[in-house]
Amino acid sequence: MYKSFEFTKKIKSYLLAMIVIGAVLAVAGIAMNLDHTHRIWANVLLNGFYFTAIAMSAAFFVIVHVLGESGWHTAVQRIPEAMSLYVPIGGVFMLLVLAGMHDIYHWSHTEHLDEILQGKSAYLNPMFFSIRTVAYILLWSVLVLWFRKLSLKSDSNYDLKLFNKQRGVAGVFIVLFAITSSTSAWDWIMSIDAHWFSTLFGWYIFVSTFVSAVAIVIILLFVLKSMGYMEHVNDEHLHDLGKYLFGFSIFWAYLWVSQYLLIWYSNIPEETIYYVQRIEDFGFLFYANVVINFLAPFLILMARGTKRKLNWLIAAAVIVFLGHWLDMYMAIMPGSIKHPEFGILEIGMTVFVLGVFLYAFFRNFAKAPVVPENHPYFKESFDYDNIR
Amino acid sequence: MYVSPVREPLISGEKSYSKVTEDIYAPMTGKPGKLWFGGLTLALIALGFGLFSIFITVWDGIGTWGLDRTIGWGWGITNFVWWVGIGHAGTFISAILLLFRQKWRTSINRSAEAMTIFAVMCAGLFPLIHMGRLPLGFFIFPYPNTRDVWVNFNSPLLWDVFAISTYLTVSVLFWYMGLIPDIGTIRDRLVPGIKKKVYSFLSFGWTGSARHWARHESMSLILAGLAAPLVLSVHTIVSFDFATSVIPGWHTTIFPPYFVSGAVFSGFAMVLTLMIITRKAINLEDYITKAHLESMNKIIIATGSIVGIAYITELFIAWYSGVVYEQYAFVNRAFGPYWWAYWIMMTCNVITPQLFWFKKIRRSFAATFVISIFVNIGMWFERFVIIVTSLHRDFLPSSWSMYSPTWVEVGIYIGTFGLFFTLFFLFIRFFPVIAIAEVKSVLKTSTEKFIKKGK
Amino acid sequence: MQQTTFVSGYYLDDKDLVEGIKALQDKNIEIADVRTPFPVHGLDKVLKLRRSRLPRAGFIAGAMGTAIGFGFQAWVFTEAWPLNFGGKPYLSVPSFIPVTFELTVLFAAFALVFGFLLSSKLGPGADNVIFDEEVTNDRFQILLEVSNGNSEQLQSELQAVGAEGVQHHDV
Amino acid sequence: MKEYWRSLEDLLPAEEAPQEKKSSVVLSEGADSSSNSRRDFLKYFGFSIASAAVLAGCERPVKKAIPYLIQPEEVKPGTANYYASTFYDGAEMVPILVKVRDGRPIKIEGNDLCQMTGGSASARVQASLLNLYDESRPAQPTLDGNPIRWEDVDAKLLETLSTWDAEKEFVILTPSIISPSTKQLIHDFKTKYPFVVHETFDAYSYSALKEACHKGFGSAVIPSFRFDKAKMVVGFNVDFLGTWLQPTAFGRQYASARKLTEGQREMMRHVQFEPIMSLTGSNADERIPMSASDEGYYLSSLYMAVAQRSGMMVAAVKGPDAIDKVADELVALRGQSLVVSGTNDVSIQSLVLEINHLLQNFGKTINVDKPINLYQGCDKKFDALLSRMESSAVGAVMFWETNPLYHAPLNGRTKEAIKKVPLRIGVQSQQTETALVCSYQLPAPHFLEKWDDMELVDGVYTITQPAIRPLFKTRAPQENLMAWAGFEGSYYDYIKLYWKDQIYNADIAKGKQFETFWKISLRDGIVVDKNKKGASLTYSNINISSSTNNYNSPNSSNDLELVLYQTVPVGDGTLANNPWLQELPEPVSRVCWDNYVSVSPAFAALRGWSQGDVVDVNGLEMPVLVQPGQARNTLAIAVGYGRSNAGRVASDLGKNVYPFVELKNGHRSYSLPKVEVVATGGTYELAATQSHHSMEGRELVRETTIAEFLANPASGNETHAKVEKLHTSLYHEHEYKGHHWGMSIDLNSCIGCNACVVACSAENNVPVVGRNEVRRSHEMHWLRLDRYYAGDTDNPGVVRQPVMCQHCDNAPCENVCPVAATNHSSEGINQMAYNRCIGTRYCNNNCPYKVRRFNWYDYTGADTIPNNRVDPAGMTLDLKRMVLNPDVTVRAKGVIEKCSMCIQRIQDKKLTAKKDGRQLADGEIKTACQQTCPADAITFGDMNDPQSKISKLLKDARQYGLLEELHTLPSVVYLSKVRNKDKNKTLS
Repeated sequence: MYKSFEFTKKIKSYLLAMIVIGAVLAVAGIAMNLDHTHRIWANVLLNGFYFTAIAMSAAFFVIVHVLGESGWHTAVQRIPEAMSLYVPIGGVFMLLVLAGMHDIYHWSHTEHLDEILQGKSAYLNPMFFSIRTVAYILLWSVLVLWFRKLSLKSDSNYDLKLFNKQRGVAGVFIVLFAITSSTSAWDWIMSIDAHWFSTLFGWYIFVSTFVSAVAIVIILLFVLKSMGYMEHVNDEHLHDLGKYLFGFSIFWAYLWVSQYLLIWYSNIPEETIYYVQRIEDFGFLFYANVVINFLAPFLILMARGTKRKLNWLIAAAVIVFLGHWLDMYMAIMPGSIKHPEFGILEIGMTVFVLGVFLYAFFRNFAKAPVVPENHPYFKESFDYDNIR
Repeated sequence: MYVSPVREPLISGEKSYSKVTEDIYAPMTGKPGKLWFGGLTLALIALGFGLFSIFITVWDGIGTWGLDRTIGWGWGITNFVWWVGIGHAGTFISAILLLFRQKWRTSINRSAEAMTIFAVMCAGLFPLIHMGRLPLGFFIFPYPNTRDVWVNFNSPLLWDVFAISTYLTVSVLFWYMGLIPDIGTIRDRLVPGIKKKVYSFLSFGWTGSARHWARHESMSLILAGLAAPLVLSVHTIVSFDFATSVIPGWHTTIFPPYFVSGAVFSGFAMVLTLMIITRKAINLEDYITKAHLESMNKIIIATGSIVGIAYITELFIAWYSGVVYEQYAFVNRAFGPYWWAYWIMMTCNVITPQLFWFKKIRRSFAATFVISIFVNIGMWFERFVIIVTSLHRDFLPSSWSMYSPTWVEVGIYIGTFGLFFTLFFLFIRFFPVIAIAEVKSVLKTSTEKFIKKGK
Repeated sequence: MQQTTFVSGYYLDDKDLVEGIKALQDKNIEIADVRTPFPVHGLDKVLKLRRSRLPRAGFIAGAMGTAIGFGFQAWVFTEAWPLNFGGKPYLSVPSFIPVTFELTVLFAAFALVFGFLLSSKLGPGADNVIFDEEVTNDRFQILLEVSNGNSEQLQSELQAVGAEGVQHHDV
Repeated sequence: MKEYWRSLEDLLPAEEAPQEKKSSVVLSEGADSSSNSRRDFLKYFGFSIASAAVLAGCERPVKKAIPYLIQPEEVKPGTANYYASTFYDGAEMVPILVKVRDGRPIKIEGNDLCQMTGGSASARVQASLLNLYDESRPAQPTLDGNPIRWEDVDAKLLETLSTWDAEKEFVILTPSIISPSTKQLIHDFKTKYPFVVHETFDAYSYSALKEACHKGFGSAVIPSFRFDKAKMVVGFNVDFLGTWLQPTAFGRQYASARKLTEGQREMMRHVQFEPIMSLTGSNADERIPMSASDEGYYLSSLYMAVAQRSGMMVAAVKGPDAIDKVADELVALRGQSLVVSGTNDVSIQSLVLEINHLLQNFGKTINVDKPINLYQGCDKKFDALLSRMESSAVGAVMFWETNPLYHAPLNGRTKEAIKKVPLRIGVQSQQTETALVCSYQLPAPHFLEKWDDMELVDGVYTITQPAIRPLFKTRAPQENLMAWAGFEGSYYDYIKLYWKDQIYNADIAKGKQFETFWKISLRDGIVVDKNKKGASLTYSNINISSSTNNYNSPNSSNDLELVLYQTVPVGDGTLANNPWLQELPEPVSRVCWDNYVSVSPAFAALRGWSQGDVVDVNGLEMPVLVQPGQARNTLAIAVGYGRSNAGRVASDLGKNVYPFVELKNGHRSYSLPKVEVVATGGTYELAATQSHHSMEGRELVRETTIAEFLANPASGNETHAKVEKLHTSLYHEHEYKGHHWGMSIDLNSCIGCNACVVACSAENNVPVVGRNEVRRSHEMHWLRLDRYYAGDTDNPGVVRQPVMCQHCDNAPCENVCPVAATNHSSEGINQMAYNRCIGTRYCNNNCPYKVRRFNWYDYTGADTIPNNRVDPAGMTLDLKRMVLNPDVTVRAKGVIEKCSMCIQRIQDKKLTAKKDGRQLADGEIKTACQQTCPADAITFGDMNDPQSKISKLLKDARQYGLLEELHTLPSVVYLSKVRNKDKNKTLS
C-alpha cells in the first residue's frame, strides 16, 4: 500500500556526483586558502555543525511528537527519523573540528589568555572541550540509534508495549538533549567569541536548526513525492508542516529579537561587541539574515493556501534552509575569520556535506518502510483536517 | 475524525449530548450551597482588606511599603509578575492547544480562560498601585495634551501597558466569543423571565446556524493564531521590565522565553489547584478526568524543566561571563541573606515537578494538588528572588540594603486573592464552567461511552 | 416585512443530519439553514459554504495596526518632540517592536471579532429567531424555506430523509 | 571681584537709618506661633511667598499678592541678593555670604574674599541657616516663665543694677568674644558698673593647649597652624579636619598640601595615631590605633626619638616601632612638619610643643605671632568662678549664649553653684538647658538677624550683618548691655563708631573716607589691616621631664577606656537642634540621628556584640556600633547629644555624655581611663545610611601610592584604559552642540567633611526624613559620601567617594521611564520633570549608582493631602519652609528626585552671561557642592570647551568613570586617590 523507497542507482549516482563536485570544489577552496586556515576550519565547523544539529533537531521533531501523543505526524515520521541517523556521520566532522581548534577558538591558545579567559579556562580548555565534543557525539548517536531501533521493531509486530518503550526512550532523549543542545551550542559556537556570553544563545541556535530541520523534511518530502513516493501524504500534512515552518520561523525571529533587543537596549560593551562586529563587518548579511529567515517565510506562509500548496511550501522551505545556513555563518564567521568571505570553499564544503547528508538520508530511508504502519495512532493521520 | 481506540477516553461515564448540557448546566441551577456563600464571603472580606490597604498606600504614600532607596520594587511587582504568569494558562490552553489540536483542552479551557482574565485583572492592579502618584497614572497613555509630551516608547513599563491591556482585551474577546453559544444554551434552558432576558442579551442572538459555526471556527482559529504569539509577548515584555536594565540578575537574554515558560508553568499549576477543587465541588468529575490531569502535568514537567534549565543556564553563564557583578549576584542569590528564597524557588520549581515523571503521581489528584501548590509558591519566590535579591545588592556596596514587606503590601496581595476568588465564585455560578459546545464536538470520540439518541 | 415561512426537521445525531442533508440535496431541495448545538465536522463542505473572509479582514486590520503603531511611535520620537533618552537614537526601532506588535494583534482581534459579529448579525440585543430551543441542546435542525405554500410537501420530504420531528414555522 | 549687595541701611541717608531701625520691628501679639510670625514677616516685606513661588514658575493661580508700598530699591522679586556676613557659633568662625531671596535668607556660602577659607564652608556653617527658622527658638523675653515686655526687662534690670551691692559680682558668662566692638562694649559696661565681671566659657575646651602655650611662649594663645606649609603632619588623637579648632580652614590647607596637579607632584604625608577612627584619621596615609591612655607614651617616645636624632643627649628609650620610623621622617623634614594633638591635657600639649620646637616648626607651620582669637576660655578660671558662686560671692550671672549646665555639668557641681546665684539671666538665641534655671530668659537673635563684627586673627576684621529682620521678639545681648548701661543709639551705631575710632585708618581704607570705607567693608565683609602686628613671642623650653618619666611605658592595664569626641555634624551640640545636621550621617560611621558606643571589632567579637546591641556604660544605656580601626580596649561616645532642652528636633536625641567630662589637672578631660560596660540584652536600631563596608573587590574607588603614581600617573587606574578600548556601542552618541556639562571629583582631595551634602540639601530643598525613615533606608540626600573599609578590620584603610547622579549620557534610568519624566537635556544633563513623574521607581531600580531618591511620604508638604505628612523635624512648618529655595521645585509625595547638577545655577549664570552679551566663563557656574567644598575637590564645567578646567581634568591620567565598564558614559568623573605611603614599607 505504501510504496517502499528504493535507493536506486540513479539517485545514488546523482548524490555521489554531488559529493564529488562538492569535494573537488572544497579541495580547490582549501588549496586556495592554505594561508588562511581560519577560513577552512570555520567552514568545517559551519557545515559540520549545521547538518549535525539539523539531524538532532529532526530526531527532536519525532521525539516531541511521540511524547505529545500526536497522530498526524506518523505519515511523515520516517523522514526525520532517517535524517536523524546522520548524527554519527556529522559527528566525524565535529571531531575533525578538534584538529582545527586553534584556528577557530582563540581561548585554546592557553599560553596567552587575558584575565577573563583565564577565569573561564576551567571550562574552556582544549582537553575538556574535546571530551565534551566526543561525549555529545557519542551520546547523541546512541540516542538516535536507540530510538530508531525501537521504531523499526514496531514494523514487524504490533505491540503497545513497544510503543510505551518508545515513549520512555523519548523521555530520556528529551532530557539529555535539553541540556546538551544548549551546552553544545555554547561550546562549539558561542565560545568562538570567547569573551561574549548570552544566556539565550543555546536556545536560539537550537530553534534555528529546528526550523531548518522542518524545512528539510518538507524539501525531502517534495523530492520523494516527485519521485512517486509518499503519495499518502496529503494537503493536511503539508498544511501542518507549513504551520511548523511558519510558526517556528516566527519563534526564531522572536528569539533573535529578544537577544538583540536586550543587548541593544542595555548597550553594555561586553555584549554589544558581538553585534557591533557583525553589523560593521557583515552589515548587509546581518540584516539579510532577518529578512530571509523571518520576513520571507512569514509573508509566504501567512495565507492558508500557500501552506497547502507544495510549490509555495517548497519555496519557503528552501529559503529557510539557506537562510539558516546564513544564520550559522553569521554566528561562526565573524568570530573566526573576522571578515565576510564567500567563494568556492564555502560552496564546495556545503555541497559536499549536504551531499553526504542526503546520501545518508536516502540510504537510511530505504532501509525501512516509509511509514510506521503499526504505530497505534497511525490511522489518525489520515482522518483529520485543519480548520478553514 | 478518527481517533485511535488506544487513546484513553477524556470523558468518563455514559454521555449523550443532552446529558452534557444537563451536567454542565446543573451547578447554575438551584440555590447556591453553603460552600459557595462561605467562599464568596471570605473572598469579599479579603477584597475589602485589600482595598483598605490600597487606600493606605495611596493616602499615605509608598512609604507604607517596605521598599527603600535601593529596592524600588518588592512584593508589589513580584505579585504583578506572579499574577500575570498565572494569567498565561488560559490563553495558552485555548489558543496554543487549539493550534496543536489537543482535544483535552475542551474541558478546561473555559474556566482556565476565566482564571486568566481574573488573574490579569489582579496583575494589572499592581503597576497602578505601585505608582507614587496613582491619580496621575493616566500620564502613561499617549494622549494629545497641551504640553505636547507623549510617552517614552523605550520604556518596557510602557510596553507593559500595551501588552497587558491588549492581552486582557483579546483574552476577554476570545473567552466571550467562546461563551456565546453556551450562553445560548443556558438561555434556552431558562423559563421566560428576567434571567432569560439577560442571558438572551448576553447570547448576542445566537442561533447555532451552520454558517455562524463556520465563521466562529474560522475566527477562533485565527484568534488563536494571534493569541499564541500574544501570550508569548506578554510575559516576554514583562521579562523586558527586568532584562533591559543593566542590573546583574536582571539583565540576561534568556529571560523572554524563560519567563514565558515559567508563566505557563505557574498558570497550569493554578488551574490545576482550582480545577481539582472545582470539579469535586460542582460534580464535574466525569468531565475533568485523570486524562486531563496527566496531560496538564506533562506540560508542568516540560515547562518546569525548561525553567530549571534556565536557572542553571543563568548560573553557569554568570560564572562563565567573568563579570564580577554577575558572579556576585548569583552567589548572593544562593548563599546571601535571601538564600532561603532561592532554595524554596529551586525546590518548588525544579525538584517537585520532576515527581510527575512517575505515572502514578501525575495521575493522582491528591498528589497533583499538593505539587501544584508547591509550584504556585515556588513561582512566587522565583519573582521575589529575581526582583529583590538582584536589587538589594547591585553595583555599589554602599547602597546595599534589605527588604521585608509591611502589612500593607501583604494586605494588597491578600486583596488580589479576594478579587480573584470573588470573580471566580461569581463565574462558576453564572456561567458554564465547561465549554458545552466544544465538549459535545469531541464527545463521540472522546467519551467512555457515547449514547446515541434518535433512529 | 414580508412574511416568511419555514419548515424544520430535526435529528438527534450529527451523522444522521449529514446524511439527511445529503439526501435532500440529492432531491435538489434547497436548504435554508442548518442549526446545530456544536460545529459539526465536515458540515461546511457538505453545505458548500463559502470560506469566510474573516482572515482577510483580520490581515488588513493587523497591517493597519502595524502601520499605525510603528508610524505613531516614529512620529512621536522624530517629529513631535524628539527627546534623548539614555543616548538612544530618536528612531529607536527595536524599542518600537513591542508596541507595534501589540497594536497589530489588537487591531486584528477586533476586526475578527467584530467582523464575525457583524457578518453573522450577532451582537448585544440581537433578536434572531429561534425555532427550537433544543437546538442548543441536542437537536440538529434543518430549515427549509416555504415557497408557494409547499409546507406540507417539504415536511414530508423531511420525514422521508429521516427527520425525528417536523414542524412548520411562521415568522 | 564680586559686587555684593550692601545692607539696606547704607542705601538710606546716614541719619535715617537708625530711626528706621528703631521704629522697625513691632511684632504683633502671639508671635510665639511660627505661622503668625511668618505672616508678620510677610507684612514687613510686603511680598507674599505665594507670589514669589509664582515667579519661580509654579502652576497655581495667584490668589493674593500684597504689593510693596514702597519697593526697596535693592530688592527685585525673583532675584537673589548676597550679603557678606560672618558665621560664629562660639567655636568656629567662617566669613560667609548670605543669599537672600525676596527677603528670606535661603543659603549660606563661604566668602571667597577670605584667604583662610577661600569661599568654602563647613557642614555646620551651611546648616546654621536652618537654625534661623527654628520654631523652637525663644520668641520673647520671660521672667519666671511669664512673658514680659523688653521695656519692663530694662526697667527692672536698670533698677537692679543701680541698687547693686558692690560686694557681689555681676558675672557675664560669654563664649569667647572675638568681636572687638563687643569687647569694648563689655569694657564700657564694666566701667559703668565696676562690679561686673566678664568670664569666658567655651562649650568645648581647648584650655590645656593654651596653658601649654603659656608655658612655652609666656602667653596663653592658640597658635595658627599651617597644615598647607607642612610636608608631613603627625596627628595624635586629633580631628583637625572634622572638629578641632578651625576644621574648615584646616581642611582647605590640608587638601591644598595634598593636591596632585600638573604643577604639583609633591604631596604632604599624614600619619595619625588615635584611639578612635576620626574623620582625620580616616584620611591619613597611615594610621595607627593607639589607646588614649597611651598617647603620653607615644608622644614622649616621639620626643625622645626626635631629640636623639637632633643630637640631644637623652636616654635611649625603646618606643613603638612606628614612632621610630615617624621620627626619622619628621627629622628629615625639619621646619616642614607639624605634630598636633587634640587632647585637653597640659602635659600632652607640652610634649607636642617641645617636639615641634625640636623640629623647628615654630614660625613655619605653627605661628604664635598671629594667634587665633578663638577659645579664650580657661577651665581653671571657670573652676574659680564656680568656687566664687559656691561661696555666694556672685550676685548675678548672665549666661550670654552659654550653656555650662549642659557642656560642663562637672558632677552636678555647676548646677549647685549656679543655684547659689540669686539672679540668673539667660540670654540665648536657642533653647538651652541652662536657661531653664534662669529667672530672666531673654531671647537673642540668630546671627543672621543681627549686627556684629569679628576679629579672628589680629588685624583681620569681618562683619556680621543682618540678612533679615528678627523673626521673633529678640534683642542682641549687646543691645541689652547698652540698654542697661543707658548708652545711646543702637549696637549698630556702636560698631560703626568703634570702627571709625579704632579700626579706620588711612592705610586700611586705602585713603578713602570712613563712610566709603565702611560701605566697602560691608560689601566685602572682610577687611585686613596688614599693619596690625601681634605680639612677638619667643619660645622657651618647657620642662617636660616629669611627663617623659610618667610616660615611659605603655599602659599595661586591661581597663576599658572611654573616649568622648565631637562628631562632624553635631560638634559640641550647640547647633544640635538642626534637622539638616541631625540627618547628616557621621562621615565615618555613616550613622545619623543618634550617638552610640563605638567599640573595636575585636572587643565586639570578644563580648559577642554586634551593631545595635544595647550596653550599659557607667550607667548609661546606649547602642553599640562596631567601628573598625578603633583601639582595642577603647569605647567611644560622641558628645553633643542627649540635650534635654534643645527644642523639637534635638531634645532627647541620643544620650548626653558631658556628665562624664571631669576636670583633670584643672582641664576638662574628654577621656575616662576606666569604664564598666555590660550588655543589657536589649537592642536598638541605629539609623545607618550604609550597611556594607567593603568594596567587594570592585574598582569603585581606585587608588595608588605616590611612588607608583609618579612612575605612572595612571597607576591604580589601569582599568580605565582597558575599558576605553572596548567602548563599543550599538548607536552613535548624541551630539551636544552647545554646552556639555561635566563634573570631576578628585578623590585625593576629598576629605569627607560632608559640607557638600548639607550645601546640596540647602540649595535643592532636599527633604529631611528623620531617624525612623533613615533606618528604613529612606534618606533623601542627593549627594552622599560612600565610605569603604579595606584590609584589616583592626586597622582598615578607608576610602570615600562622593556619589551623586552621574548624569550618564547613556543613562539606564532615562530609557525606562514610561512617561518621559526623565530624559537628557541638550547640554548633557540627566533631567527630571517632577511634575511629570508618576513614581514607578523604575528609573531608581535601573540606576547602577542608586542615586535616585523617591518621596516615600509627604515630607515637604507639597502634596495635596493635608494630614498625612511624615515630618519628624518640622520641615513642613511655614516657618521652616521659608528656607526653601524658590528656584527649585519642592517635590511632592510619590516623585523621584535626584541631583540636577544645580540646573537652576546653570540657567541663572547662562542668563546673566546672555544679558551681559558675553560668553559664559569657565568656572562661573559653581554647583552648591563645589562652592562649599573646603578641599576644592569638585570641578564643574563645560566639557565642550577645550580650555575649561574640566576638559583638562578629563585628560588626567587619574580620571575614570564610576562603573565605566557599563558604558553609561557618566558626565561625572573621578580622579583616583593617591596615598603618600610606601606599599612595601608600612609603619605598623
